[in-house]
Amino acid sequence: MIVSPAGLMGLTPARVRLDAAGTPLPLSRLLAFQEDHASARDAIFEPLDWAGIETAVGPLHHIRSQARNRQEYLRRPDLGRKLHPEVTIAPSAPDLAIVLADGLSPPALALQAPDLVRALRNSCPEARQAPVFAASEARVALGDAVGHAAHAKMVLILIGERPGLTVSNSMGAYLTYAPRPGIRDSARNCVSNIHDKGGLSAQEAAARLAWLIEMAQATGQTGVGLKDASPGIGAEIQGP
Amino acid sequence: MIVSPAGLMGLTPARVRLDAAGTPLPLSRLLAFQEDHASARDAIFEPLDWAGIETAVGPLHHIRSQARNRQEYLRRPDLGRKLHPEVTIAPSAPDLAIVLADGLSPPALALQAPDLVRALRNSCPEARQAPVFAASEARVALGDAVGHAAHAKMVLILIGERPGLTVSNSMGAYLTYAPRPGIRDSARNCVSNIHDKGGLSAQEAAARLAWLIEMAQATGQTGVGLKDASPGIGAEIQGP
Amino acid sequence: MGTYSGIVQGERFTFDGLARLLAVATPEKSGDQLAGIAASSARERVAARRALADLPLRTFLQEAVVPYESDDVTRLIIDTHDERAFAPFAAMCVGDLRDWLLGEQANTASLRAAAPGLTSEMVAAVSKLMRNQDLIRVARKCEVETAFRNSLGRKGQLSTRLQPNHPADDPRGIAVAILDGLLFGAGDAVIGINPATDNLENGYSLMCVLDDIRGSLGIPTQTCVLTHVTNALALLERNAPIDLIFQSIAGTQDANDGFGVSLEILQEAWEAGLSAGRGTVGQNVMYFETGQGAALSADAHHGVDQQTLEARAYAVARAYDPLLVNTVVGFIGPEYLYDGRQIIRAGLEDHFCGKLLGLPMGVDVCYTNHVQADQDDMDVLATLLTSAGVNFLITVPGADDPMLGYQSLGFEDLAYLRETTGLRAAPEFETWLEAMRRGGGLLAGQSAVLEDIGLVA
Amino acid sequence: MGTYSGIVQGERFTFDGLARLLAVATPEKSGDQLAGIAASSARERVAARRALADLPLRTFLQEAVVPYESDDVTRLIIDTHDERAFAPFAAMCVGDLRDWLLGEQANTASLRAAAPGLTSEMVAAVSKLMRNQDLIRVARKCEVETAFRNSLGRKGQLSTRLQPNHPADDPRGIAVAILDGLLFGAGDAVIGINPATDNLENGYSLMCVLDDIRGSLGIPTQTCVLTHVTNALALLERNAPIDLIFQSIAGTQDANDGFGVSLEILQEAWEAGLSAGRGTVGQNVMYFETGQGAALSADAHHGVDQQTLEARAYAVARAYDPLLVNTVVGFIGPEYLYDGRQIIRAGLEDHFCGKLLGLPMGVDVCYTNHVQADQDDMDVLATLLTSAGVNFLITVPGADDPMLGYQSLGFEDLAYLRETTGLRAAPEFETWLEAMRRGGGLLAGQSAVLEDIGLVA
Ligand code: B12
Ligand code: B12
Repeated sequence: MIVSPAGLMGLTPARVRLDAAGTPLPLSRLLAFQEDHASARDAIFEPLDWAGIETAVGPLHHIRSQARNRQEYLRRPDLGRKLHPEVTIAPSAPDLAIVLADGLSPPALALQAPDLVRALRNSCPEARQAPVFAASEARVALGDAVGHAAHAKMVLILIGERPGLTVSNSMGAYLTYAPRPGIRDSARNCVSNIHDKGGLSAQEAAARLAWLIEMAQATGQTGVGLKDASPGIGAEIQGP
Repeated sequence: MIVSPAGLMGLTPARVRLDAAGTPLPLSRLLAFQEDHASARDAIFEPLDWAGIETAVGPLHHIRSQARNRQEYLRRPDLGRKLHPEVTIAPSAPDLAIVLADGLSPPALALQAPDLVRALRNSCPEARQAPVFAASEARVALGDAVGHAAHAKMVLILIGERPGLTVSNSMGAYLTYAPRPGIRDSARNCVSNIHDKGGLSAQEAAARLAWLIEMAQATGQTGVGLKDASPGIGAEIQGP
Repeated sequence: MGTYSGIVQGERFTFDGLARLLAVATPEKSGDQLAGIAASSARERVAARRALADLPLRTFLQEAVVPYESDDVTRLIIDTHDERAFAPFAAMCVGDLRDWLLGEQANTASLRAAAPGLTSEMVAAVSKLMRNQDLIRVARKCEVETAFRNSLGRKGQLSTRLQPNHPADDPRGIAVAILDGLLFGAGDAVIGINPATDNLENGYSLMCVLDDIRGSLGIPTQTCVLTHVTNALALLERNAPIDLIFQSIAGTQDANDGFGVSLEILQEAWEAGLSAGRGTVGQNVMYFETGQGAALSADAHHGVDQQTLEARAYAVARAYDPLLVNTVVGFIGPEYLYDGRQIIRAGLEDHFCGKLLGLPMGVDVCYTNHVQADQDDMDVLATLLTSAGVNFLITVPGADDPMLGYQSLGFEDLAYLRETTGLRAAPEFETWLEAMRRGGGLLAGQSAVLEDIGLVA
Repeated sequence: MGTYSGIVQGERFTFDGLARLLAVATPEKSGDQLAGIAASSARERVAARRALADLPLRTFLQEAVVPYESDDVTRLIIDTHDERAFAPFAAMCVGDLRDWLLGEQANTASLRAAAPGLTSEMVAAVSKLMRNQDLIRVARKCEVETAFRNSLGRKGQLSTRLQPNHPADDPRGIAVAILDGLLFGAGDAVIGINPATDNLENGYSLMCVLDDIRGSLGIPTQTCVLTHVTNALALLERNAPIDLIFQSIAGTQDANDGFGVSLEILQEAWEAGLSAGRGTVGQNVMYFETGQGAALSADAHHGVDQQTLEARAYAVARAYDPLLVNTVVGFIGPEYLYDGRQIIRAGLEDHFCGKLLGLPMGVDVCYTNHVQADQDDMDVLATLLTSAGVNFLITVPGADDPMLGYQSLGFEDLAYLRETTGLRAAPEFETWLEAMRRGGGLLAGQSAVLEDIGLVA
């Protein structure tokens, strides 16, 4: 089977050209790049449709960080990691707390979080009982404060990853065992690039997270000590 | 007479080194440059001591442009050229109206304007009767609006020139015959670099301006049509 | 007036008239925002660029951004347009021109041949579709040679204006600054003073000072007192020793009027300069300065963006076959170019447009103290322009002009640029510098030189 | 803790401790403002620079910015300091070092000899006294050569990492991106994938994919899967085909802890990489990435400015004789480097500091979509770094990484840089490229290459 350049390009969302002879960059590509740059920048400032998410996943506990608005959020990640003093969280001591966070791409959450939460609830018992928080102006580490306040054994934060040119709606998931403010990133696991433009599907991500949650329960840790040896997905990626 | 490099350097405020063999730029010079840059930038934002000027030159009519503050002044020269709507100016139809304006270096005005106004009043009859305006957030062309409103035959604006590294207190003087909003810069004459760090002294400037004012009265014009052929100063510059 | 449109993210944006299209397509500048003509969003800007890319170049010969009837710069552009040189581009759109410029067909010879066929608006338009690297890449293929008492502009050359200004025009202070610059090898493009005063007598004596210094040291370069062109004309009548005639120019008739000049006056000055016949190697006698924002500052911009107007100023310049043209890019202030980034972009644009139009383009790499910039930005722009093959740069002692109140490059910056690029001064000037160095340097036998230039009695 | 002071405009400013002094002296960065340690005015900054200029270099061996007792990076710096190499500088102050670096005595050989005598804090300090042009001028005198399957870093060379990331690690998508890069001549520094997932099996298969492509096309280059070092160690045990071992590192023990690494783990990885013995031309087996802001982001900055911490990360890197080190300069976001201007400055600083310390320094010229920057800024930084002699740059298809969500340079940018500078890839790689081109290019006999790299069955 011979594949055409166009066919090859279909294999990746990367901006491949396969036409080095034709340097310089074609103008149409330059302008498409600028167009995508404009939209990616917009994505950061899009408001999040919490109501839509609530309809899909059930009641949310709304919380927010100390960053007052997007501008401050961008320049003050320290504030995005701290709970606003007015936020109260019941210490219900769940096995797992789930935090949905706008992060750097609010639209990513709206698009990916509902499917992922549903899939996780199907495959993972801890997720079924997990309280779900809706966090605004949030960084990954805000989950630590939430989990700590809730006396949760683990916290899973789903967060909008910074928007790229090609994919501006990608979601990341970070799992932290024994969360507390100040815990290091090396003590969490990450499942990234959850989106439908050639990334990990919400189902695949849920499967991987379910595996990580079980292992974390079993070994009492997350992070560099917990290696992702989850089966199946690697094989699936290599595909037909 | 042989002159030492230091002696030669004394002949100009320019940052001459006369030591090309010793490239690169000595660090002490680099740091002095940065120090001066910091102060020049500060000069733009220094408040003007109008009270001090008033003590020296007599009563001032306070006026201002439409620029609300320094930041707006810097980005909106159009507003700096328009009279604030609340300003009222009596149409006293003087031969000359004098406008003292903060411009880009408020401290320049405080340092140079009193001497110049005094000297001008001594040598130039029009100046003795001239109403004196104190203009805040002003550009050169604000004088046109002032002169027009006052029904003045001529307007002389003394204004803080943009601060340089070596000289951050330099004043400029612009004389315009038959001022009205929208008149072109080519229709005025300029006497610039009035300061005491090697520039034109207030006395010399007053002499030149007095000459220009007489010629403007006589020929009914200022600008490129009126060539500065004032005597004396050129010779004086060439000095001993 | 045509209507143009482009689509971005499914949304159609419409632009009434060429001026509007060009203004929206242009990179962000505070001056265009001040004029109220800038793009209102990044997406609108891309839409305008799409429309511009598909615009036939010929449109610029049919629709003027400033009316032909009322503007002599427009008339100059249209009336002197060379259809033969334009022929290879006659069927192209702006986007095609961009591709052609970046391709291999565009080389020193074909670019030189193309220049008379390209108009200011065409080169301004194409620059708006180009990234910084494109502006550098194309400009460095151009070569514009001019000559007066030495020859400037060949590849491998980097020349400098030596700017020895003094706040009271003191001749001895000026002589010291000239000496300083010569020691660093500056001054082959021109030794040029901005006189602090407009006094005619003063202008005359400065001209004599410069000519004396040049003559007594035998420097193969040209001098200039950058007074108003009408002053130069008046002094030429009095047989003042004038090598180059200077004038600030802008891109509309009204703006030039605000500067107190017209095409007729410039023509007269050019002819007067030529008939003085002081050039030895060549007869390029004019020197022009320009800079984005000048027309808007004079309220004479006619709704046209500042970069397009700047390219129109180059049409004025090229009518008089100048030895030197430079943009004083960061000279005015933050109302036109807000910060170092906008100054850098404008510097590259101006150099690119000037070169494409066939001008011996230099740049005053500079900033004022009310703008958000510092010497790091100047290092960046100077390095980029050198890579782009700029003809000359302005240099002042210690990078600080004590009369004009702004910072340019210093003589030491020249040493940096020459060390990192291997570029040299004009050949005649290099020969002179070497002879001086062989003689032990300008300061050996110090008193003689100092006497020659009037510093000691 | 020492107290330092400097005078500006008659006012004395005092600084408690070296860390404070360095932080105030550093050029403006949003990250230092975020940390609350930045200069509060331009005048205070100049005062700190004055104090820094007069600070004996030896002070840095006596007063640590992060305590020796509690930080293994500090211990590494102090314990491996080479007093002999330091001897020529032992009596110098920071200002003297600046003069020496800019002078003629500093050349490729003397800079190479000096490297082991200089510490991170010394080079960070001196960089704060230097303008952009100084950072370029000195760095380009350095030459740091390394080798694995080809030889990198000689003068006249400009190498590239080919970064073929895919959001789901699809091997065929990755192969297409590699093919694209090879067509443009990218990839001589390394073909290196960031795996989207942390799954071990996935890492293993990506390593095999890369090794297969490299092997079947006979490319004289090295490959790398930029997974966590502990994953690489685990996979080396399973005999995965690992050329280079990668890790992100930072400038304090705490920050490295946040990255899940320690000096011991790195040592172990280095030894494991060496014993794999896969290099042919040389045995530099480590690849590190760094970037200003990482330590502050992990709340592990100890009140030290981000640029000094970055230089401390280089001390970690040089302990393991790496093949490649690069700063990912604009990678994180506006909280550390606010805009294009700060990214440009930081890129030049990082390259300069790395080179002075003797590292094979590359740069990921990049920005994110939440920062105030665009491709024009990248053009600027890439052009400047090329002039500064950077060892290698990162390149991705179309300048856009579809997995990491940021923009770097594209393969086409390499064509621009090579055209304007004449710089070439690693010699072994050039030879291979030419052979490929003689064979009609990589896409001639297309199906064969596509089969070789697994794109068609
Ligand atoms: C900035 C500047 C310019 C800018 C003005 C645009 C702008 N928006 O600022 C540009 C580059 C366009 C310019 C052009 C010229 N300038 Co001019 N300029 C200056 C400078 C460096 C600063 C002025 C300043 O700080 N003004 C204060 C602020 C607060 O006022 P503003 O309202 O914002 O600015 C207005 C004035 O600056 C005025 N202006 C600027 N230059 C000139 C020159 C003359 C003769 C007049 C009447 C007005 C004028 O135009 C501005 C807009 O209305 C001064 C040097 C200095 N140290 O002052 C020289 C200076 C005033 N200019 C000078 C000259 C000669 C010229 C030109 C005539 C040069 C030429 N041969 O063409 C041209 C044309 C001037 C004109 N008729 O419009 C001379 C004047 C000498 C004299 N005593 O007459 C000066 C002193 C510099 C010099 N020695 O060469 N200039
Ligand atoms: C930015 C970034 C970084 C920055 C983080 C600093 C910062 N202030 O942002 C830096 C450069 C330091 C970094 C380092 C590393 N990163 Co990283 N990083 C990213 C990136 C590009 C964006 C993250 C984002 O948008 N977060 C959302 C915002 C809103 O959250 P935030 O709170 O502002 O940022 C926090 C997280 O991003 C977190 N974080 C960043 N990277 C990683 C990696 C891991 C494993 C964990 C647990 C957390 C984490 O650190 C930040 C501060 O707390 C992602 C790719 C992507 N598309 O998401 C990769 C990504 C998350 N990183 C990755 C990796 C592997 C690493 C490293 C382990 C690489 C290495 N071998 O050393 C190191 C060390 C990470 C650690 N333990 O701290 C992988 C994770 C793969 C996986 N599934 O586990 C990703 C997906 C990229 C990739 N495929 O290579 N990273």
